[in-house]
Amino acid sequence: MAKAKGYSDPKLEAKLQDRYYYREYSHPDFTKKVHDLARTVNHMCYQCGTCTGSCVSAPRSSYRIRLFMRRQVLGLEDEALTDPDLWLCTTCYSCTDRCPRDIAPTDVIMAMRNFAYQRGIVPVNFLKTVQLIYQSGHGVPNNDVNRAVRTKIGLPKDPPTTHAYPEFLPGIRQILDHWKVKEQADKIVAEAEKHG
Amino acid sequence: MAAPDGWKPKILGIVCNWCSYAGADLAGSARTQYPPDIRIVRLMCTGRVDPLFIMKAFMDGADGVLVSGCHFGDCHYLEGNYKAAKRMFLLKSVLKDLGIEDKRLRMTFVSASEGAKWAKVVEDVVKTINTLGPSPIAAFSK
Amino acid sequence: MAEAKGKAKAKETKEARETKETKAPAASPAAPQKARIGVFVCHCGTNIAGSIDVKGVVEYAKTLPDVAYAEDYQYVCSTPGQKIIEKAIKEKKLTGTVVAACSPRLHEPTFRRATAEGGLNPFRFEMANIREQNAWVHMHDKESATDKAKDAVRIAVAKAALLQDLTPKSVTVEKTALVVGAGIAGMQAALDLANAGIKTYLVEKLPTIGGRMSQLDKTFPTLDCSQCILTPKMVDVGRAPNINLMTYTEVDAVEGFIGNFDVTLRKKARGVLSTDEAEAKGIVGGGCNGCGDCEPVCPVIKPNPFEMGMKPRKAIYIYHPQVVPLLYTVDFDTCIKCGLCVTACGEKKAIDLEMKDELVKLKVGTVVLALGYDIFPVEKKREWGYQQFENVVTSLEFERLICASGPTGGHLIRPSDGQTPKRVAFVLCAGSRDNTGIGKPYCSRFCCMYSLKHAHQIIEKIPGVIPYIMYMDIRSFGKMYEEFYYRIQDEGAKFIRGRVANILEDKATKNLHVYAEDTMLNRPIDLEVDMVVLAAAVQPASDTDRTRKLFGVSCSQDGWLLEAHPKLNPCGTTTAGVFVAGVCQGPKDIPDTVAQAEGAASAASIPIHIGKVELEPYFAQCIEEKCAGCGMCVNLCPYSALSLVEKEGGKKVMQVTEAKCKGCGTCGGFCPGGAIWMQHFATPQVVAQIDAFLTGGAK
Amino acid sequence: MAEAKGHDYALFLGCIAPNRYPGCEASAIKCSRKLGINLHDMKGASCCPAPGAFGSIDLNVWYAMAARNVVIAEKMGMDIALECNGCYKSIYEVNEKLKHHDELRDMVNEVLKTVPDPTDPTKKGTMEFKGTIDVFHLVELYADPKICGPDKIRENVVRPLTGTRIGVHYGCHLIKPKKERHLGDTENPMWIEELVAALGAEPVQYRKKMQCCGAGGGVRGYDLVHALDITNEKLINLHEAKVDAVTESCPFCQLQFDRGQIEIKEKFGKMWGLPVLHFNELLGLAFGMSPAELALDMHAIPVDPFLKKIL
Repeated sequence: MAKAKGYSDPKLEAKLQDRYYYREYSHPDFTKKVHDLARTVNHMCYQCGTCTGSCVSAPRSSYRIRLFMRRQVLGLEDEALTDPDLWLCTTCYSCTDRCPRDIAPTDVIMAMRNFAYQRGIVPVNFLKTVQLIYQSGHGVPNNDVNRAVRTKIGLPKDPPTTHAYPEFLPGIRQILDHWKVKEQADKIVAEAEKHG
Repeated sequence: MAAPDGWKPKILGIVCNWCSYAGADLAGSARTQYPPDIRIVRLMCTGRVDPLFIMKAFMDGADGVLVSGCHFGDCHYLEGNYKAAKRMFLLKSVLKDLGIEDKRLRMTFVSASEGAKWAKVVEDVVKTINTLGPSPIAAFSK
Repeated sequence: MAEAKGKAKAKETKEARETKETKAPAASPAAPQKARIGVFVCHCGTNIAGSIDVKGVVEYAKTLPDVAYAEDYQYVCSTPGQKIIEKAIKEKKLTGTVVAACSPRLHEPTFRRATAEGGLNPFRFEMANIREQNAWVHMHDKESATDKAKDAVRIAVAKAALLQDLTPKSVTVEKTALVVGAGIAGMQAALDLANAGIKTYLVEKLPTIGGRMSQLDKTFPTLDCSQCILTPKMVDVGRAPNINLMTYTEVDAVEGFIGNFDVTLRKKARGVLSTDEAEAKGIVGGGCNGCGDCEPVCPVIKPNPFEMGMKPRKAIYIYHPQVVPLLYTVDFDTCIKCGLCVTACGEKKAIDLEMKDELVKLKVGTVVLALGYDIFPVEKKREWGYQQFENVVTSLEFERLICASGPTGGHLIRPSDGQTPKRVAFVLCAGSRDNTGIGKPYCSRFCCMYSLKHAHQIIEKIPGVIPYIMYMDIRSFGKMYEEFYYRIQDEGAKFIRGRVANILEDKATKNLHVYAEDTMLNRPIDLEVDMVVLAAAVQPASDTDRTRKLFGVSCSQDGWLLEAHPKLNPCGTTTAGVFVAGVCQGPKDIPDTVAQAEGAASAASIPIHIGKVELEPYFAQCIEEKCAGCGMCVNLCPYSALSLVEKEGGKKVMQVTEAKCKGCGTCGGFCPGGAIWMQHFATPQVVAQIDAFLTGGAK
Repeated sequence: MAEAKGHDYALFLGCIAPNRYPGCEASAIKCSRKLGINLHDMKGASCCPAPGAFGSIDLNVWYAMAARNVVIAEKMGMDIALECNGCYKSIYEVNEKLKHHDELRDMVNEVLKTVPDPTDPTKKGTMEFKGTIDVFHLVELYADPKICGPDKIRENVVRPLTGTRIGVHYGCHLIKPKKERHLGDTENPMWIEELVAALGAEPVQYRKKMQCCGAGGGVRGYDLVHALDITNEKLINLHEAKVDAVTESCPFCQLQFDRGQIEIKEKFGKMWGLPVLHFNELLGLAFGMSPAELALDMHAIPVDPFLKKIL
């Protein structure tokens, strides 16, 4: 593992930090975990770059899907899950469509996001959606302006969904609670707001 | 019928020399592991398979029989596999009449280049027989 | 009732055994009273001993009925190993031998020889496969593997005890060979056979020989002009007295076996008579001399497939000036039979617009298949825009565009506007190394090198041009290939390590935007170029499947012809006397193709030079006293080797023509009366194996 | 399957159509009826749920919630029709996955047991995914000659969109990944263009037609300017092709294009002012619905320039 040099000047310690890749960084079980959740042959990547070449996020950011594929092949769990670029995939599936190894890199990203979330690493906007759905059953709920318009054009003011039939909400909450996502969401959001 | 403890299925494999036997050899060179519950008798062609061979095997207490030849159109002797397939199809109905589940007889087509497929086939057959348990005849002939 | 059937069967078996005894003398000199079998178990180093308790198997074998001797040895196939067998046969008075080792497909011949050396008939030997089908596939379960090995030995012993003496049938070999396909592989094979003094028929489905190589401009890594090194060979083929060249001809049917293949060829209606054919028809001094007077007058214009459709041809045409034979061809699918060509041809009377296909029958001793390849239809990979964007071409189209004798006289131009491209992207692995089910999973093997060559060609011809080679790996594995890579890099080709994701066209300029990732730079790239060349994957030629089935040759999953052994018998096939050469066996470049062609030719010449081959004597025999003369078997036989004959007393019985019988046993598997004795796979022998497995076990 | 049941479908609304662009919902119901496609309410349906958000945090929840919506339609005995690509990914994909993977199906049904019955919320234990229905996007049904087809649309046009140039944005989750969809080519599909042409408008090809709108995968919420930069590139290419409007089959893409242009103005100081219309809104106009009936005033970018050309 990376060796601390114990220099007195922390700046130098940082500048000259040990950048070797050590075998111990790899966790083969991570590759397996990804495989089980993503349901794709994620370990078969041969790093051709077709994914990044197809990626709409790559040209405007440091996000490299190929790099994430490499990390999960090597089992570099920490490196993959803590990289904020993980959240820049728009899930457009162009890489999945073109991957010559018939891998679904998009689903690999989604799986890795799941694991990051389990560690409490997740942008709050994802959790806001969870909270909204827990309250109303809708990720984008109705509002009064819209209700007015709906009635004007002859639609019921609320759609015949959980909006018009809130008695179905408990069922939805059951599902969310079964995997404790609301709980986790509230916790992380509170944390985030605490630290501003 | 559930399999008794320690019971190992006795499965006879009759394969043709040109495709399936070669395929089984290929599985070997590739070290593809599969269950050891099958014993192979090699013939030149599945066309040689006399239905009585298979009846004999079941009378002797075989739990399953696998007949495997070339893919249609690939038979080294033009059409032996077609004829075998027809016979196996008819034989299955006879087996049913005798109270032997026809799943115990299986015909497959494995080419000389399909080592992995051979392993898969044996796995499937062993799985099927394990779920069916010992052959009724075996029990009856004891 | 089940049991009844069982009994009936058992009885039948017993009878059959007796029949065998009564029959045996016919085949064997002295049928011994009691079988004495020797069992030899091979360790194969640790290959077998590593996962099977060899000693245990030997001890077990000793307990088996009919086993007179059992022993194990490190490598039974070795000379001392074989000596052990010979010694045991003599000392223990064995009547049969069993070797438990690798696959009979590997060493059966070896041990038959050893058995013969020991003084037994070689067919008294039976093999138990405990390596490929046991030790190697049950590496982690020694107990089960050992049990399986014991069963295998028991089964083999049971058969060995009932084996008879047999004498292989020796048939004379027709002193002619057939080569199918006249690309560089077929031409080379035919030339070698012919030079070895063998009359060789060279059959080509197209109007000219030369194949793919004649479409190429230069060849890597030497940069010889392809035509320059090929045409002399083409001429040789045309002239060789021992080669009977038949172009525009396909194989229609095949019968017989090694030494005596009866092949029916379809000479497609060419509409044009050769000088010989004309003479045969009594047209003195007539026939096509390739003058070409017919072509200009023909009103029909079609794309020329030789030029990848980039140059026109007429309905009466030759592919290119160097064709062999120099003989025009009428394309009857497009000919309107206006007769103008006939008039133009005049007194030569070479053109016959009413010509019909003609079937030709040949007898040949051996066959070489050199069926070649096609380009994978790369338009199926929609993301690269082939056939959507004009300036995206395949490598074979590029060869014609850069070739001095091609449609543009060797000036590389953009199809869209005829301009000379200054920036050209070469897309490697275009459909190769692709597991999506659309492309091909394999490496097409020569794309890397010809793309390097393409880069060199444009650098040489177009000042200031930049070739961009978009690659995953550069596979420059051959002699002087890596050096060639070095040279092209030195000449200024730009190598970008990244597979092309997609290609888009700028509607205004018809330029192409190549999107990929430079994986070395870790950045996505949008590369605007004037032209894209797709190094398209290769696949078996369109009619490969039909042809291989005619000869009973198997193929691998990807459709390439299957060699007898990937390492030790790369030219042979599962059909004795049929050999493969060139790309039809798997992608390979010209040097490898020619090498394999020469290998195939020499392999095909051996039986012919020996003059006879021994056929394994697995013939069907009729047990006349059991034959009811129903004749069902007669219709079953795929080789019409069986017939009904009337014996004295008017009894009809089946009779086998051994020369025709290939020993498949389809008749034996069917005969309701058990009246057919399949030598070496006789019913009692097989039933004994089944009984041994299921009822003979110690467990 | 749709054939067998005549052309009745359970209409899955999702969130953005009913709650932001009600015109899409109104025209879907009205126009589809004209085309012989009868849409029925799915009482108690919820968010699909958002594939980006939920897929990213817990795929199991995603499976289960989508399955719950599917089961509502199963109980109605109808295939599902919907008008949002995001919903299509959740509902179509989960339906297919659960049909083919028993272990997933069992896991989901385990949870659904505890969920109230759609016909009677007081009842429990009646919710079970059986895999008895299929899921379709409305545009897919419009394009399918067995159900509707462009010709039938052409016949019903009362206000042809003649003289308008329209760029089509397919959106990602409708057709990709092509292996798991059944809608053909994903590099340059043309079937929605055929539908647009059937309305009398001129479908226009433009650079990088298949590029994503930028909103998906939670990116709009996570990194707005990143998402907008992608949208902006699309707008540049659409503008270059001189289109009068862009149409899509996904209210979420619509939100990104429509509100996105306001945000692009704020963040990048560019104003494109390109009208954005869901295909159902175009359909409504061509079938004679008034802009008011389609609540087009709900759009952030006024569609009037486009309307001028056709009214």
